Amino acid sequence: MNLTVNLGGLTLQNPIMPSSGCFGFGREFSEFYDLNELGAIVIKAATGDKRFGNTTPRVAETPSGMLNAIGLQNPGVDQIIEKELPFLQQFHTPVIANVAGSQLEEYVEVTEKLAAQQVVKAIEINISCPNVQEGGIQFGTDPTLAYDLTEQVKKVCPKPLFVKLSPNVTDITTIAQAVEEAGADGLSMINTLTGMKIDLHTQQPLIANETGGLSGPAIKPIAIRMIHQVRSQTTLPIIGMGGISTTEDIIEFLLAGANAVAVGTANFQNPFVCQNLIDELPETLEKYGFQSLDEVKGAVTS
Amino acid sequence: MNLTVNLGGLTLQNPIMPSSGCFGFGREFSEFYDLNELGAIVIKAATGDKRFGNTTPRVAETPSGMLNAIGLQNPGVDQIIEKELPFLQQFHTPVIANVAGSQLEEYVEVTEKLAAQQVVKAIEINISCPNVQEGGIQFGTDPTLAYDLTEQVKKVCPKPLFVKLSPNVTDITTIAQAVEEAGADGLSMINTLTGMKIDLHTQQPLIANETGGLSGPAIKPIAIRMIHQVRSQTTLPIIGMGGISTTEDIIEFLLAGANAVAVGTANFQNPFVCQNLIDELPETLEKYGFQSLDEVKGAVTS
Amino acid sequence: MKKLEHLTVISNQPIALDTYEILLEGDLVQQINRPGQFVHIQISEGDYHKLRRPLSIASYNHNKSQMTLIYKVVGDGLNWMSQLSEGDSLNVLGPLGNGFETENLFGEKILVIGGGVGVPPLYALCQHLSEHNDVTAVLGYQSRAQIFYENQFKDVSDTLIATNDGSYGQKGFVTDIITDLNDDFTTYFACGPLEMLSAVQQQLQYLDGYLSIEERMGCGIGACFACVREAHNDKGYVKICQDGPVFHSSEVTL
Amino acid sequence: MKKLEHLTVISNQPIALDTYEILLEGDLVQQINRPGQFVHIQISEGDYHKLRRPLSIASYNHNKSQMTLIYKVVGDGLNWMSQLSEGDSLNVLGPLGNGFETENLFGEKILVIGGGVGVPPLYALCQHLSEHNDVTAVLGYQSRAQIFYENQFKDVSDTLIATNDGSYGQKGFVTDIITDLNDDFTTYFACGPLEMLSAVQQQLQYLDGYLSIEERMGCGIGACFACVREAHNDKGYVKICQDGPVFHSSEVTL
Ligand SMILES: Cc1cc2nc3c(=O)[nH]c(=O)nc-3n(C[C@H](O)[C@H](O)[C@H](O)COP(=O)(O)OP(=O)(O)OC[C@H]3O[C@@H](n4cnc5c(N)ncnc54)[C@H](O)[C@@H]3O)c2cc1C
Ligand SMILES: Cc1cc2nc3c(=O)[nH]c(=O)nc-3n(C[C@H](O)[C@H](O)[C@H](O)COP(=O)(O)OP(=O)(O)OC[C@H]3O[C@@H](n4cnc5c(N)ncnc54)[C@H](O)[C@@H]3O)c2cc1C
Ligand SMILES: Cc1cc2nc3c(=O)[nH]c(=O)nc-3n(C[C@H](O)[C@H](O)[C@H](O)COP(=O)(O)O)c2cc1C
Ligand SMILES: Cc1cc2nc3c(=O)[nH]c(=O)nc-3n(C[C@H](O)[C@H](O)[C@H](O)COP(=O)(O)O)c2cc1C
Ligand code: FES
Ligand code: FES
Repeated sequence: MNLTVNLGGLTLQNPIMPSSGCFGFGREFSEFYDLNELGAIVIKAATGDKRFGNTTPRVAETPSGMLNAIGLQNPGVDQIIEKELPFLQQFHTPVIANVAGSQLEEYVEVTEKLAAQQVVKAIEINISCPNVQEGGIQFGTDPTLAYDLTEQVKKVCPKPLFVKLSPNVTDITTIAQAVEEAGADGLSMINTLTGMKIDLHTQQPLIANETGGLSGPAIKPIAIRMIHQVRSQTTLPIIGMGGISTTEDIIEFLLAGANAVAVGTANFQNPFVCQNLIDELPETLEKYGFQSLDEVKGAVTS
Repeated sequence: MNLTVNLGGLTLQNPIMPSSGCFGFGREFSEFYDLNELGAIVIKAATGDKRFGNTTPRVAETPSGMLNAIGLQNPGVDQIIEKELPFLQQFHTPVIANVAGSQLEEYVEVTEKLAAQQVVKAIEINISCPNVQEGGIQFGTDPTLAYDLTEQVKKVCPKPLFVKLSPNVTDITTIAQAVEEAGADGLSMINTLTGMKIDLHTQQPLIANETGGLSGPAIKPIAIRMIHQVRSQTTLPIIGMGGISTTEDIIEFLLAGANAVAVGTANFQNPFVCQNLIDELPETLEKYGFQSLDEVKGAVTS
Repeated sequence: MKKLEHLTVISNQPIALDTYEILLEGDLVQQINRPGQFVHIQISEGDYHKLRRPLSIASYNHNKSQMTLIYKVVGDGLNWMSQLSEGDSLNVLGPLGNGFETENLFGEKILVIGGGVGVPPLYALCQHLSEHNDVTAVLGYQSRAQIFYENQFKDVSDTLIATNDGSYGQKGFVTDIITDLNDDFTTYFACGPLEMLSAVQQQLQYLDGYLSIEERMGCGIGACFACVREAHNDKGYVKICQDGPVFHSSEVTL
Repeated sequence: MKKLEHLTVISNQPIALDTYEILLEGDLVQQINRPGQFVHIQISEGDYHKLRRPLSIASYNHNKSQMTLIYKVVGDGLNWMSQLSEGDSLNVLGPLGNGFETENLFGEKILVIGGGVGVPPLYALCQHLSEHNDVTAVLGYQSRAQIFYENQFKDVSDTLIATNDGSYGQKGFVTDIITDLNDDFTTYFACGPLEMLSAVQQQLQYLDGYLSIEERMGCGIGACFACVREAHNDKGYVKICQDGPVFHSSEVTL
């Protein structure tokens, strides 16, 4: 079965990619399977300077999910370009670079540098980060901030620009609309929901950072709802994510309106998961009566 | 162990109650155990007129959770007073009446009628309902609407008034603050998160209403985070809920800042759950080194 | 009285395509008072699967404290159940619902109509009815591979089988068979997919009929209002789990 | 090479208070190349429990394709594991991490220090070291009831035991025992709670030392940055799962 998808000018051989932060820069997973099999690779967030991230513990298990507060640890954009991207050049799989920052200028600078790399085929900006200049309010929770950020970043980004939306908002459609109007070429949704777990022994939050981002199957119904909501107002390509671990999940995301999907947390339980999903997708599609991905697109729940 | 808690003037013999909508009007559960054992009983939402609710299917299972779109089915406030409350009079357990509506006036009318009933010891208003006059925007997502609603309801409510907050907001602290300033005597949190599930066979949302409210352990980390956030700004009593099914969960909610807890979804899996939790709570408290509920309060995570 | 109990699995085996018969033992069985009642099954430890699964009681034996359920694996939950084996335990809430009223039927000609996974509760029903009545069972399955309990039904009733694809019995639907029956039945009982019930309700409107209805459930005991259907009564609705699952054909709107 | 495999449970039994020893068999064992490596265990089907549990390899036998893990039940996950029995299968990812470097040690006097659930990986270590070296093991437990593998350690090393409450061996901490040892050790290896490692690092700073460190993990393979610690190296940090779990005492900040 032909699994090719077109994602705002970017052609993927299949709709399945690991999500940012859950796959490092690919190196570790290349020990398990050939990364050429992937639809795309979304690499870990890059910031202007290197960041050490948060104090540990940084992860905690929750019912059918997990919390993380890695804190955007990364070696900084220059080191990523020098030390990590060359490794990914050996694969024909398109690399989507994820960008984060504390200020608008940082996003612009990092995007410009990454978009200039031949191996990078698209940029995904993570707008769930707190804006230090606006007193810590997240770029992704205010339509005006999200608009400005997207507009400025798009100016330096000749490649497809995906904006990754935060689900911690009253109305995700207003944010989606703002970034579309500002020139986004696509949307990634959803990022993690803010959660907390308290350790009964220490009587303190288990994650040193207190709160962390909730991911995994627990949040899938929220992701499906939000993608479905946004799909009704836009034709932009959507990369769907949030709790995917089976091919059934993937079809559910496609029916909700996603054009491709990213797999995060599930990589930790099964490092082969993306490869397995790619192998099994055609059979599952057939099981539910689909002869092609286009047929799924045609069936998108309205 | 003394489990008594004081909840804004209301004294409960223990901090455990079933949550609204998950216990009907108590009748069915009285076949399983003596309702006198409960800290309180929160009854199903009452509206001005009788409502039939949504088309079925109204529930769907999700990973460690469920979706529901019952649609506030209830016989209307007058029938509830006539047919349901008399049954609850035989128990000494305080009844908290849950109120819903489509317009401010409806909330006021229903509250006034219910607060006048001797068996009703407190009112809980569910502000997650869409306000038809404001074009369907939820009362609970806009601080101004939430303020007005609380203020007007409080005028006719001489008994403790709890406001049940929706988690589907960017910043729950602003809503909590608004309703506190408007005169709320306590907060109930959290209501369900909006979610969706798509049936791969029919390629349509599984819930006839399309979206439903996500409840159960899946949402516990979000509930804990929100209660912890709100606790840092208020001394109002908080009834915590969202995914509770064990005594460990209860202690986690208390440590996050809740003064009492409500159990929803878990009643469906185990109709005895509230009774079991009440029985087991003292032992679990001791296991974690607490000699009283006050000690837990003293340990609230800051 | 409704009980929550860990029943012991006596046996659990496939009896047709994707279809299993499980025999369970425990005190809860003593509480069953009518065919057509159901039980609500917890899947595994209930951590991941928060909702129970409603399954009809296919037959029960008070002396042995045993009951049989027959289920078709459609999703993860019943798939888990299909892997249980002798000696395992199963968390069961029940018996729930009111079942079929058979107490007043003597010497009647009765038609029993079942489709697919609606067939199981009709077996206990036929067992009971056949003691004092003349019972004809018309059972519909998708195809030959899905058929179960043919002989068991034949022991207690005249049994006619339809398959959608004609691979066994008469090709077509149960309604096709019913059309051909010219017996003067006084009462019918039916359980199966909604479309079947609705067709039967139409076809047999001149008869006294009882329909057993399925609906997605939460609590299973009448507290959550998940399983409501519009009905011709005071309240304007019924709760399948509490007021049913069996209703007089004139009461419910399908 | 790291593998993902369903290993077969050969045995699983309690060996001390809340502490179990599980013997597993499978091809993955062939990949283990050093004591001190660990495996990452999936809990049940992994539906409810999304994170694996890291457990050290306590001993391994390439000929038999078997390895032993020793684990203390602290929460739901390992409690589930404690209920496995012979013939069950366990989903294992591993071997992970680099383990203890013992290849260059011959004829040395070596001190091995373990505390609580840090003791297991030291057993395979002592087995290996004792082939060519003179090994003293100092093991700390909370109390008598928690002690395990005393005889096994005695077979391969001079073994000294401390308990916090003095219910067995010397009362106090491993550091108290070490103070009293006047041997000239050249190298030490330690695994245990952070406070113990930190005290040992202080106490034995003049020695060449190797510390095996625990941290909450996500992936276990170096991809998620969950298990990072500050370190004196170029990057300023190490990943416990990938760069460790064993580090030279001068490299890591405790
Ligand atoms: C009163 C009653 C009696 C029933 N008796 C039988 C029987 O004797 N034999 C039999 O094979 N089936 C019977 N069913 C249907 C059976 O409950 C479902 O097939 C079963 O719940 C599916 O569970 P699953 O985990 O395999 O599927 P999943 O699709 O994974 O289930 C997910 C959720 O959907 C619900 N669900 C899915 N399908 C149905 C359905 N058709 N009806 C109600 N809920 C559903 C499940 O209960 C669960 O909450 C009965 C249903 C009802 C309401
Ligand atoms: C490299 C390494 C080797 C280890 N070797 C052993 C061993 O040989 N024997 C042994 O008994 N224990 C060992 N541990 C600790 C063991 O991983 C935890 O006790 C175990 O994960 C607890 O799981 P649970 O489900 O019982 O507890 P829960 O508290 O329910 O676990 C919840 C989550 O917290 C994590 N977690 C809880 N405690 C710890 C901890 N101390 N360290 C890391 N993660 C934790 C779990 O992995 C899981 O993700 C090791 C830890 C690491 C990092
Ligand atoms: C450990 C971890 C680290 C993550 N890091 C990033 C990141 O750097 N940038 C980003 O945009 N999203 C990050 N995410 C979010 C994921 O990419 C994804 O959006 C989210 O986890 C939901 O998908 P899942 O449920 O499949 O994990 C991270 C998630 C996890 C679990
Ligand atoms: C079937 C169902 C019906 C509910 N009905 C109401 C309601 O009428 N009024 C209300 O305030 N909350 C209602 N809720 C929300 C619960 O009271 C509770 O806030 C939520 O389910 C989270 O708790 P839980 O995870 O323990 O279920 C309902 C929840 C469920 C599952
Ligand atoms: S399932 Fe709850 S009322 Fe019927
Ligand atoms: S656990 Fe993921 S990097 Fe170590």
